[in-house]
Amino acid sequence: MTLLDFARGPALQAALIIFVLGAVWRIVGALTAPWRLVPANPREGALSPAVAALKGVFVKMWPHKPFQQAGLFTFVNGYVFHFGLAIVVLLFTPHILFIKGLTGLNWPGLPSNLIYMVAVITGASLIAGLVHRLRSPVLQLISRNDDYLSWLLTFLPVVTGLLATSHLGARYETLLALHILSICAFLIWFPFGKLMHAFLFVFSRGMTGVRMGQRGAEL
Amino acid sequence: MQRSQTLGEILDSRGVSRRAFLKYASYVSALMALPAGSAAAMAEGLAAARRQSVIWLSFQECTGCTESLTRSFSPTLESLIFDFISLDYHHTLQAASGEAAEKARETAMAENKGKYIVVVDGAVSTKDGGLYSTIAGVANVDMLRASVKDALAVIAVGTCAAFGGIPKARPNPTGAAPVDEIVTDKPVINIPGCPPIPEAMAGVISYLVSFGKLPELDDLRRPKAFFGETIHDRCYRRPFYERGLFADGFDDAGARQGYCLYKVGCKGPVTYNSCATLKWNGGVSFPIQSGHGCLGCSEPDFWDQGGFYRPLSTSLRDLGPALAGAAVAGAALGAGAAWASRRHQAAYVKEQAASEGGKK
Amino acid sequence: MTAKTTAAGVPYDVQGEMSDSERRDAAMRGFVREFGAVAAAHLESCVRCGMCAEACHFYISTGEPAYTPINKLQPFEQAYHRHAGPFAPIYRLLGIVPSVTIETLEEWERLIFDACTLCGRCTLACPMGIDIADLIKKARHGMFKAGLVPDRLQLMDRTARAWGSPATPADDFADIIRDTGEQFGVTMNIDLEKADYLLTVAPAELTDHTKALADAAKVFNKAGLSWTYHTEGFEASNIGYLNGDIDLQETMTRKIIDTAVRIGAHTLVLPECGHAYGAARWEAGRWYGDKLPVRIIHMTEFLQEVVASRKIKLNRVGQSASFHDPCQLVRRGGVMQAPRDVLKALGFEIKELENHGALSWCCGGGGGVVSNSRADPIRYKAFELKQREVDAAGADRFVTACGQCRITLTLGAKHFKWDRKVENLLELVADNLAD
Amino acid sequence: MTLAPASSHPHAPREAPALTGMADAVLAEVAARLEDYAETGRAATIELTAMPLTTEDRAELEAWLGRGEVAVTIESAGHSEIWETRFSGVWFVRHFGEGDRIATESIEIADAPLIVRSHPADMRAAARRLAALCADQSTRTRRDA
Repeated sequence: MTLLDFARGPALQAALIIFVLGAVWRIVGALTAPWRLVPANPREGALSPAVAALKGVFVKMWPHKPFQQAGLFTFVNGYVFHFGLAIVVLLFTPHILFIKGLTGLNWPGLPSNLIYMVAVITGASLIAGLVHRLRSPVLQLISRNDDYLSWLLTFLPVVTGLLATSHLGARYETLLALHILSICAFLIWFPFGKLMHAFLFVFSRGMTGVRMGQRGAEL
Repeated sequence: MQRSQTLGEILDSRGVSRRAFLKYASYVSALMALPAGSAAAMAEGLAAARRQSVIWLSFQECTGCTESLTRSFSPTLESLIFDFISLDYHHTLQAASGEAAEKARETAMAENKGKYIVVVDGAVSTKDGGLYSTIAGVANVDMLRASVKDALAVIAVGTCAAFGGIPKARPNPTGAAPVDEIVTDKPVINIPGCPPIPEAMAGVISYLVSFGKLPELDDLRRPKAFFGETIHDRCYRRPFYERGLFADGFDDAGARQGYCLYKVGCKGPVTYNSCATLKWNGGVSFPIQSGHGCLGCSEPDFWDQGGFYRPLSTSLRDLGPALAGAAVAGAALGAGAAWASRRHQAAYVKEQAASEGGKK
Repeated sequence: MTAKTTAAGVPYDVQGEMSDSERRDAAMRGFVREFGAVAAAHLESCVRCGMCAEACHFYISTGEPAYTPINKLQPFEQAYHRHAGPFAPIYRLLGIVPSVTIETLEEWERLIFDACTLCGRCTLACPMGIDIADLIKKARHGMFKAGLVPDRLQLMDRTARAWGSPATPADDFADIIRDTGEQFGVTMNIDLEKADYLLTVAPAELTDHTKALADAAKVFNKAGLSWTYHTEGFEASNIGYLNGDIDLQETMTRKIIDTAVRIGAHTLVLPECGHAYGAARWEAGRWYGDKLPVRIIHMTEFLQEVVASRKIKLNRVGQSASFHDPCQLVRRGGVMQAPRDVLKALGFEIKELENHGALSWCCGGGGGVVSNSRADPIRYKAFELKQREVDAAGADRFVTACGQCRITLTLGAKHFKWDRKVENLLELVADNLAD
Repeated sequence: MTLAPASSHPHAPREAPALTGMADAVLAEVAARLEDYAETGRAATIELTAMPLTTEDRAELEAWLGRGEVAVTIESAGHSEIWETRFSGVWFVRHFGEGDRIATESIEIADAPLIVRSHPADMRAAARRLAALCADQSTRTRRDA
């Protein structure tokens, strides 16, 4: 069995199983606790919980004015690499085929050269994020191993993907195998670290949305 | 033609000039991308060489490799290779049969001890002493061991000989093995492909004959001259890949436009071979040009890659049920963990109340 | 009660006789009680982006990374992962997440009590929508159980438990009300058997700011409403809400709501106090469920009502004013428009502070911090943020609607010899009632 | 090996790239090699077979080099066409393989392409053959006489 066969076969299978199992475990495990320790006594005319939750999810997409200056880098850079990752993951044809293979869903992709460009920007943005984390006293204090590991496991697929597409450093199939293995590592770690915010942010934002919504307060 | 004569002398006696050598040598050196100027050296080498004794062993195979080599040459430049070698044993091509044939092999081995080349097509059955494939009552694996004993080098032509190929495909009932698993004490050159490109076979043999050494090989023992680049690297459809233009099926608009076949399972990006440049059938076409994706036939285990039409970037396995199972198991574990945590929490809080009660 | 310092020199107070392990276990149990789906969703979602630091007045004014809001939750978070998270059984089994140490809890006492006013500005800054302020309040419950609370807050707790108010024994309440009525020449209602409105008070009104009692009465009388103060339920400030004493919080909440129900009041009016609003309006549901037995409104909302319904008429002052938004009333309470409506009714031109409304800077003294003298230095640092904005706005008057904010700001002004007077909305209304 | 343009096939891309600029690069190399040869007498061969030249590139290169005074055909192991370009010392050498397809194609910078020259071994063999012929001829003449 070649490295690529291993990556595409057992490694990917195991990683996806761990990913799904872990992610469902964590969501179910976290959210099947009592939902309301403090019952609602909503203000008259307050938003309905559903609307308030939705509002919470969307309002949190951009910082309030007083935080815009200090948080500019965090937000803009965050957007750059999140959108970059989304574009690379969701609009590169080989990736679409991968998703199609799993889910049956299909949509058109973007030209590869454009994807390479976005991936380079994404990688640069991730590096900038790491440098920021390493230099900020606040982030130094609150960062944990999880933060660095999650960063690494997000960064590696971007780098190995770029190397594979540009055939740099080794034979293509080796690079492709490494790329897939790096994604396996990403998927395996995903449910256990902060990468889960990709799913959990909805609940967190939504719950604060409901809490503040019933009070008629801003989010 | 006597074996003591050099190839040059043989041509002399036929009144053919050295120009034929030079022309052939420039052909081979162009094929193998040898440095400019090596054609002359190769021509001199060929002229000075004796006819190369070749013993061709066919094991678990389909004869496609032999077909590929013999059918593709008409009596012009390329067919000169047959003048340079003495095919002393090839049970498909030789006139002799039965004991006479086996005798010819033994004679050639004895006469050219340490100088002959063994070419193998087909995988070697190793299970149960190799009894699933025999010639003249001798198991392939035994014949191979005996034949290579005094050989100069072994050339495994075709994917079966090089990597086990289709006989070795799951579940590999005959214990088929590639040649280089059996032959470990002689140089082995792999020229995979199903079938291999004839020019690659001719090129390697010519190189061996004229320079008396092995061409540069990659880590799978394939000559880099023919297996140094992927089909994808040299594919004329590559620009479509870069631009994100793909055929989604074999009969859609994209297919008619000649778009990249990645989405319909082309293995070009991970297949090292020269099909895109040398092409087939006298340079007429190659699979991608004919509208079908590369199968990756010259790569190890190409038969077990999850399907020819499964795109390269997808998982090799169908994961639907496994992932559904994982989701259910995850939900169960999550609920279980939550239940355990709630119990744990409740016990904790109760303890607290008890200890407080105790203090009061 | 004993003041100590950690090995790193961080001061902390301990109460009660407990061994270190008992103390730690008590804290963990207190934390563990609070972990439901809401805490889980929040604690599971943090991406450690550090945005919350940029929202915190203590971090901004000192630059001290430890004041990053999410950092204040560290032991609470650790307890969550060990005892309640989705992987908790495995974490405990494999020892991946250790128990919180007593040293950590001692060190964090300062961060959870001194360095957080529960103002919730960080909640607004968090891109994941984590309600950090709420989680810190939950963490305080565990800290209280462990006897790891600043002594000053503990002292108030004991007083409130003994007297029913941290300011004065309940027995003296009726006298104070009567004396104040006489002093300011206002008709006072006390301990009426029946009334539509039960009026409650904040501690400072029983000592330094008794005029507020009279002011409230004056407005109610003018509006011609049926109202009363009541000895059995008068104290709306809820020290249990601030120091994490959930039992006391319940007692204090029940006293005023049950009294309102008993006298048949349809509305319970809270005094000009921020956390009174948070405790009674938004957390009474802990004990009363989804539907509260009585309408609970803040004095500011009441003033808006009587102004809007023209039950009272106001003279127009005709000056400019800046309003300091009390966090629990505005950011955490949703009462942003009411004070501004009342100020407009008084004819003020409102000059907003740079950060106002839901994004206002905290006065620096909420969440019990103003009562906790250990926090004075950082409280003054935070005050400077407010001071700068008030000066920049350049209004004639500086108004707020929370007694606690008013005390904090007045203390700050005194400390920095700042010549601004902090006024209360109720007082402005009472002083400008038209005939 | 073929040089048949990919666009001749129905599945070939419709928008085949035309001039890639490769011809310019080859021409520049030819010029440099020729200059070198003129000064030092070092012959050179530029192998075109494996170069990614398009049909248009080849046509352009051929047109630039043009045809000079000498043209040679060789019939040995298939057909070969060789001509000197309009630049003296620059030779176009084209060998055909099976079915008239171009097997190899190169530009040689030399006074004459290697393949045109007679090989010493060939000449020795030819001398032997010729001597034999002479002997044979004289025998026949004597017998006739």
